[in-house]
Amino acid sequence: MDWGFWLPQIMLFSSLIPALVIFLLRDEQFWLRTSLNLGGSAVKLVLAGIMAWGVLAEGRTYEASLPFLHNQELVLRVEPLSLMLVGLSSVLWFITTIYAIGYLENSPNRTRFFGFFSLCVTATIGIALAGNLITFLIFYEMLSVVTYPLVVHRGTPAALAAGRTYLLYTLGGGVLLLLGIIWLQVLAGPVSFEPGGTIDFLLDDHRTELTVIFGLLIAGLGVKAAIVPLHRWLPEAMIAPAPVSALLHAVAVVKAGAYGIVRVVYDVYGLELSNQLNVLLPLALFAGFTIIYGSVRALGEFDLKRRLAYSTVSQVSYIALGTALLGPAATVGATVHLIHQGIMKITLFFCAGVFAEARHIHDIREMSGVGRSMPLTMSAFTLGAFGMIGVPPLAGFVSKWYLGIGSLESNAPWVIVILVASSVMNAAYFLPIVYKGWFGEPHEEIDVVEAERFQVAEAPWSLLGPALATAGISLLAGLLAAWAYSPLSLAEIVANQRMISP
Amino acid sequence: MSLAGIWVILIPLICGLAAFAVGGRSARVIGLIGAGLTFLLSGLLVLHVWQSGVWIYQLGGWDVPLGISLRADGLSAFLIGMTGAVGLGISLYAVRYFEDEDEALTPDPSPDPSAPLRTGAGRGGTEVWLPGTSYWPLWMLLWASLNVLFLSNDIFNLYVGLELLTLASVALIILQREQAAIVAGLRYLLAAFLGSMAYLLGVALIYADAGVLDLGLLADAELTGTATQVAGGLMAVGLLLKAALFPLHFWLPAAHSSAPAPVSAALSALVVKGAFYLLIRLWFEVFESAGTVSVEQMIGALGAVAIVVGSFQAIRQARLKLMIAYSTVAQVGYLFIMIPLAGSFGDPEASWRFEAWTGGLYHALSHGFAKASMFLAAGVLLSALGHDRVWHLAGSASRFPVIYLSFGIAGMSLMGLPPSAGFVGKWLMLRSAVESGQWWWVVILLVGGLLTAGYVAIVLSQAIQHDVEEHTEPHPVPKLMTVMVFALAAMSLLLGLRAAEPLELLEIGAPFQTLMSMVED
Amino acid sequence: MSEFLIYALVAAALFAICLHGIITRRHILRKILALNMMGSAVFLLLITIAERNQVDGVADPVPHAMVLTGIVVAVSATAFALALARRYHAQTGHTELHDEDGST
Amino acid sequence: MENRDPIPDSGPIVRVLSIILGLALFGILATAVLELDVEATGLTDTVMERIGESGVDHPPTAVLLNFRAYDTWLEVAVLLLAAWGALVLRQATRLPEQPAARSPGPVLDWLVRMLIPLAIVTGVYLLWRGTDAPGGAFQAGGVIGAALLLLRLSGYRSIGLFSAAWLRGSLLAGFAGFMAIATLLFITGWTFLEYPPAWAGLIIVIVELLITWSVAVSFVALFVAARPDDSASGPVGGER
Amino acid sequence: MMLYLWLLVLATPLTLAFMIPFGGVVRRRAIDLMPFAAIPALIMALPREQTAVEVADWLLLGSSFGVDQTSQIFLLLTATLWTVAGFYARYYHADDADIHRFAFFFLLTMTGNLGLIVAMDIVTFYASFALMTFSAYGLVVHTRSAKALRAGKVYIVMAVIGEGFLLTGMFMAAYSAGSTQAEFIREGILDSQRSNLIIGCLLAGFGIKAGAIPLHVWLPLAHPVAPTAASAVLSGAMIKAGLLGWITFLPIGEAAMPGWGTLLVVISLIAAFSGVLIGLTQDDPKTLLAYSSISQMGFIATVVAVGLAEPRAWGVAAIGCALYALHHGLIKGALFLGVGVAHETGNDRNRQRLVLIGLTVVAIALAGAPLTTGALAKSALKEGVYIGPEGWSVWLDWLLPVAAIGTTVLMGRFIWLIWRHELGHVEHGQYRGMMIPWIILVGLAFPIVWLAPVWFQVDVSPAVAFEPGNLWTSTWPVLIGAAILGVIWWQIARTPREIAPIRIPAGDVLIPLEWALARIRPPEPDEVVPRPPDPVAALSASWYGLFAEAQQGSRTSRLEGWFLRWDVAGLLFLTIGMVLILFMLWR
Repeated sequence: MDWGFWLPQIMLFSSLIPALVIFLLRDEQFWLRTSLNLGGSAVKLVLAGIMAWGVLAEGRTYEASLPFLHNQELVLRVEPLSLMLVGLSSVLWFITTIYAIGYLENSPNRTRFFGFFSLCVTATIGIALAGNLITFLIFYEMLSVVTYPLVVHRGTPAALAAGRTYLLYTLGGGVLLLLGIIWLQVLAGPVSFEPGGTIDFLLDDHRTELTVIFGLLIAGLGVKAAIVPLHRWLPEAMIAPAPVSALLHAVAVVKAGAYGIVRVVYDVYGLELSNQLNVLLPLALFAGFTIIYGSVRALGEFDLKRRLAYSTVSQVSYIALGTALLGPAATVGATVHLIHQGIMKITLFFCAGVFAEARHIHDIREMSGVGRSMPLTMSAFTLGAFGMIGVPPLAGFVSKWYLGIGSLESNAPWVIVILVASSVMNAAYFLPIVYKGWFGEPHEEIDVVEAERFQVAEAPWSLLGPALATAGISLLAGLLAAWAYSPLSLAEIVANQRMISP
Repeated sequence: MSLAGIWVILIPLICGLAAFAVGGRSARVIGLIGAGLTFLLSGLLVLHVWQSGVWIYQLGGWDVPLGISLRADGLSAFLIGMTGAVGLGISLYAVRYFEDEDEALTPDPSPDPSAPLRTGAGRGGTEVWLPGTSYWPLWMLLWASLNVLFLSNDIFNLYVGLELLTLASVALIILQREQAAIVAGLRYLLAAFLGSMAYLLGVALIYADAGVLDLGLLADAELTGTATQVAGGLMAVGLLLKAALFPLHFWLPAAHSSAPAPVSAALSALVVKGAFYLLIRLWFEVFESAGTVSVEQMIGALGAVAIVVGSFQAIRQARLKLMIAYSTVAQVGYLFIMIPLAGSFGDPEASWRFEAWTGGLYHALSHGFAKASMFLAAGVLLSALGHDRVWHLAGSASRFPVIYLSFGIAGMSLMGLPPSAGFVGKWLMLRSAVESGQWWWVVILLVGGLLTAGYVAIVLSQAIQHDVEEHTEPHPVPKLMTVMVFALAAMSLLLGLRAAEPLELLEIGAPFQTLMSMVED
Repeated sequence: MSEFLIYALVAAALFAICLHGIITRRHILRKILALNMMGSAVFLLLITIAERNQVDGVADPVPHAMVLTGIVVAVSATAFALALARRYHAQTGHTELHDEDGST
Repeated sequence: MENRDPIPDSGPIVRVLSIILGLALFGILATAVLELDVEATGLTDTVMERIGESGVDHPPTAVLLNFRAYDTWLEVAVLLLAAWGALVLRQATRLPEQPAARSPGPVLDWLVRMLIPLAIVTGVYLLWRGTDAPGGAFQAGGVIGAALLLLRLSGYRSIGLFSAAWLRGSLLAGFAGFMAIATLLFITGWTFLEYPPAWAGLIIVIVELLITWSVAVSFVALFVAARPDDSASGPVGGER
Repeated sequence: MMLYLWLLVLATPLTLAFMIPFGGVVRRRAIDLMPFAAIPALIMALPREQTAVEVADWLLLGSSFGVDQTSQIFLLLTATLWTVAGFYARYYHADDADIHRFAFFFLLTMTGNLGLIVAMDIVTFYASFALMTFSAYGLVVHTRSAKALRAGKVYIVMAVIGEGFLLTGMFMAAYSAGSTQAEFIREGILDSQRSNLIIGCLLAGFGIKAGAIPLHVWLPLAHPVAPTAASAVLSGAMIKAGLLGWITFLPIGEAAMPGWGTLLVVISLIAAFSGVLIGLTQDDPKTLLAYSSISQMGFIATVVAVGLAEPRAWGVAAIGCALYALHHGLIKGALFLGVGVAHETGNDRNRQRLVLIGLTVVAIALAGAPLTTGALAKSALKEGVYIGPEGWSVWLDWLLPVAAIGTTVLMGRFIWLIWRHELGHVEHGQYRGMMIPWIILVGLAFPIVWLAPVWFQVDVSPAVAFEPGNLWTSTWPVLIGAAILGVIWWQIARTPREIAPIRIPAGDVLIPLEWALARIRPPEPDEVVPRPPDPVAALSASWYGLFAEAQQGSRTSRLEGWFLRWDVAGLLFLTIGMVLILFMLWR
């Protein structure tokens, strides 16, 4: 059996099959559904581990090509960059599944939820493994579709309105992407992802077209990456249940966009071509503006999840920014932020979900003193928040560090201003939350009985555990960044691949 | 196996007649056997063409031009295969559907005491036509006539096939004798009649010009005479009317929405393709020399308007079935955009023509499965809830998850979202448009997908909407119906995952022989 | 002007007139009649062609056969349309298709 | 549904447009016809060359029932479908008798008694003549169908006598018989719709006979079935 | 091996800190062990020989640990002070229900403070610095009083701004250096084309922590409101972190930067004087001490400025800095702790006397009287100043003693305030527990400061304090100060009234700033602000509106109804047919 061929496919099927089976279950079949979910995610986790070992330690590449159109194949390939997103989604899917099981206990339509949830992960894994543009496109669009039922899961008019906006944005983005890909393929034939890019030969004859295509691709991807002005769906989509928001923000949707940008810049256009086309400065400017704009908007939001959403808008553009800078360190920063932002933001959303679920807290102004009764949750939140600010030794600092160094390498010192301003603004909108949670006086209505005021009443472990786990990971990812198996080291491998090749 | 082409016509006819002759409940059994056999034979035919190339058969042993020949090339086999698969799905669904319907009709509200009515195959006394009984023979005939149409290689015989198709369709529409269905059926019949007459006049003119009726001979003749050109216009407009291309779609929404669900599915998924098939067959063979870019562009323009108007109308419909019917109006527009793309625009030797050809047909395929699934889904909802008003579907998603899942998948295929067969079609057509530099079609193809999303999403979101009021328990839906709805939707998805082989099938005997080798991505 | 052309032109005129009838007449019966006549126009043209194609006094039998087949097809369609129209009239009392309200 | 006033025919704008476009169509058709080659021969020679193998002498019949038998076969299916479609409109599977069974009166009665045999004879003659002169199954079927209708209209029992099975059988006979023969031959190794030369004449006669009967019954069925069930009448009620 | 010892230094307080959230007996043990948390650090501060830098290549971005001569003195100071403060806090908070919280932040802050001293690379330094900064917030707001919360707010805002400056400077420095090691950073800064920007950023970033004017505004607010033990470490040890940052990462002594030197010296002198002057107007002895810290840090910064301006001076000046920091840290710690002890004396005259004597001793030491630690520290400072740039020593020779006069007067007021207002406020029965660590600190301060130069074999010998010139310069300002105090004493004795009628509120320049900010900043909205319309959302809404409208009544649109008419459709059929035919013909 050719494992290189089968492993990537099994990787996909490990969530696809549970998804399909789950759709056939009834809401009440809790144990079966749960074991399917956990089993699938455990298999995925193990496979991710095996593939990580194979790629990193033994230098293997896993690749599966399946015939699709005339001369067009669907390619699934595992190499360091794809491993990053694969690892992130495998780990976070596992954790989020546990969280979601706890979160959605007794709520209606669980079957639907978990089915689409697993599909969503399948699509993300597909995006991660995509070895060429068309495979990427297929999973990218699949992701748009399968997340829609999750966004509108609650079925309230507000959720439906948000769902419409979400769908229109993502489908619109998909259309631009599709056009860009088709145009590119018409010029270049099937485009696969190779470090350094494969379409240099078009430069002489098709300069303008390549520029326009780049714009189309980035605009299409930018919708999911929530680059201003294409970001509006993200805060709206906050209406979804917490696990969805968590996964959407941390792994699936926004990461798909950001990852796509990384792929397009490094593996389709490549360093040389991107530089010669002068397309990266506009991208960097957009990303930079997004970082600032997202932070400013976050300051003005008082709904916890919306504030987090704008924070995501801001943070995800770090990836695009780093990619656009194109230096070695900036590449490391951008790719490592793929992972770091994921684990930090998912922590925050887990906590927000816990607050909403256990205390019915949705607004920051209601958070006073919540740390007293839920110290662990609040600790996780605090770690996440500090990570976002970029305080060492948390993961966020590592990304920021490399981006900062990278900006100088690429001779774009203005980026430092953005990074620092973003840090300061992150502090400005996260620290008050942390402050209120730990040091604020609890509201009257929260502590019903005075005697219980300092009583610890945490959420159940199925909700708390995931939050603590991701918080712990985000701490470790920063603390042990220099370790050979840290996300940072992986990102360095990724960057090396892209910097050395011509 | 080489004679599958004959049997694929004969078997549904034999089973249809047998079902008609036997009547009663056994009609269902015969119909099912017929469906299964026809499906198998369609598969055999596809296999045969796949392996041995174009299949040509001289009926009665008389050579053309004297006799009539049958021909199955990639295109025919492709459509016959699609008809076989969709037809089987519809048949299995219909088994349960009409069982339900017939039971509902059993306590007949007939006020006429002098004619005591009994259900089923009574001996003596007065039997009644139950829709379920009448359905099977008519459906078998419809299926046969589709196969006749796809296989015939003679323009006059094609006229007869078209009429056969029309009459079978109308008879199926009025199956339940509802007033709305009768108006719709009559309107459809008259419109189709008009279209047939235009087509027939074209046949006469071509015969007057060329003196032969065989498609192959006509293609070889490379006709360019005035009569042929006029005939081309007449035949085109007649077929556009039959294919309900905007603005000649006036008969379609009512006809497709008032028929019973399995019939609606067959009409939208298959019958419309009949006229479309005939048009492209003629256009790229008989009128290859006489056709002009301007005609192609105009047909494409109508298609573009159809996409926009059809989608907008779809969203405005209060009833699900009407919405789906208008969706067909829009999707038919997509099919016709293939004509300018595969037509003579620009370099006649360009590879994009073949891409558009395969893309358009793949879209037809995807639409066949997806639209069948949608209409069948609507049928399930209609029989379970007693209505199909979109506004009142709130909360039904939790009760019919599979139905809505299928609806969503089918919708994805219509939108052309990957991974679905619709995506493959759209991808190829877009490629062709970009390659040939016909940017205006790119825009409409892309916008069309978004417009489609508009109404599909509305249905889904209505269904997902949190249910505020308590509804009565819905009428139970047989599992088989749900399974078939899902199976058809799943097919529209699966065909998008591996399109290489179906696309290769389309190459066999395609009118762009010289181009085939050039299609290198 | 040959005989062929006279008949052919008559056929053309008949076709156009019938089309006009279909468009402007509301009564279903008239529409059906117009359609039927339209068929006749085509058959006339076919017969004309058959006569044109004659060799040694034998007219071309293929158009004849087409006409015969066509007539049956046209008659069938006409008869079916009439049956439907009667039914429709019996149900609604209308003698014309209610255009603006296709969905009722 | 409320009983609306009849809608007037289209307004002047539509009429004028229609006339203009109609004239244009005529013009174009005329151009096309005028451009036609007046000296073509079509398929006449081809048919005449091989008419000997067809089993009949009359060229159109040869084309109809042999060279292009496929057309004819399907055409019978069209007729069958039409009749069938009309039957589906009814609830009852049997066709009803003429509702008002009035006595036909002496003159009509005499006429009917005279005409029916004449019609049958004419029909058979037409059928027989079809082999070498204009005529054939459809003409014959038409005449016989007319006879049946005459019976019915003058108050005699005719098609109403048929049981449901008989009715269906009669309708099917032409098409099914044609198909059965073709299929049998096909199974035994002949090309589909090919007749063994020696048997061609006989087969054609049998097929013609069956078609004649089917056509006759179909016409009557179409006529009768169009009459709606009483039960299914709209609020207006009954035939008017 | 050494690496793990360094890690142990950090792990000890960190582990104890994370034992606290577990509650129960674990928490109690952790609190009991709190005073010993800095013991490993203290031990590591003792060896005379500095070992090589140890690298942990798996930690952060590759951390390195170690101490050099200067930072070892800082480590000694810090470890001592935290240990003493730990014992002190154990009793100070004995009755505090929130002692666990205090202990948690105390230990975390300690970790950060120790970490930044032993860190030899900028990332670890920054990480520790951040840990210290953010954890100290918990100490500042410990009492939850309105004052504390306000101070905390100012503190955290300034801290975040400081982090911003640091981050900016670090990025550029590390990029230029291509490394994070401190030694390379210093070179990198010089090599960088943006060296001035980097220096500016680092000066400002660390300056906030060091209380440099005008970035000091948080300090007089935050130091006093913290619990006394925390105030002691804040003002004694943590304030030196900024200084250490300067010393470690600025390329002082490697290149002459007269511009920066001048700027810093001006700022420092302003701090030295304004700290005294504003301090004099304070009524709260802890606030007064905080201003004194600003002033004292001004003294030290002056020497840093000298080093910036004149590289040659730095070798000696650095030692001076370190020794002065040691002196000030211990003495200021003792002063702050003394305030707490004074509160606890109750009405016991003996206790009050002991406290007053002890405080007076350390106050005199701070003023720099001969034979005190202050005298040694000042003499050591001057060694550096002498080698300083041309002309500077003239001014500094004159200005520093004048500032010392101020310090003396300030300390006089401090003692007076304690004596008149603070003694014996409350009695929790923790007097002994608090007094003993305090007395030990007072007792240890002198020998530590005197012995440190000898022990560490630095270039400056304690004997320098006994040089005649230095003896004199350390004597006369104190005498003049004492004279001034005497005059004031006499004045008060004659007409009992408040001496200083002017009251500058703590935070000085912050007050108008806050006022201005309050005018600018919009109030926190209660309702969600309506967002500007989003075109895409509007599109989806209008699309949905089409559907909703259709569902509520109107059916097929008029246009579509028109298309559905037979005659229209027929005409269209005819038209399209005609057009198609014409197009076919027209080629």
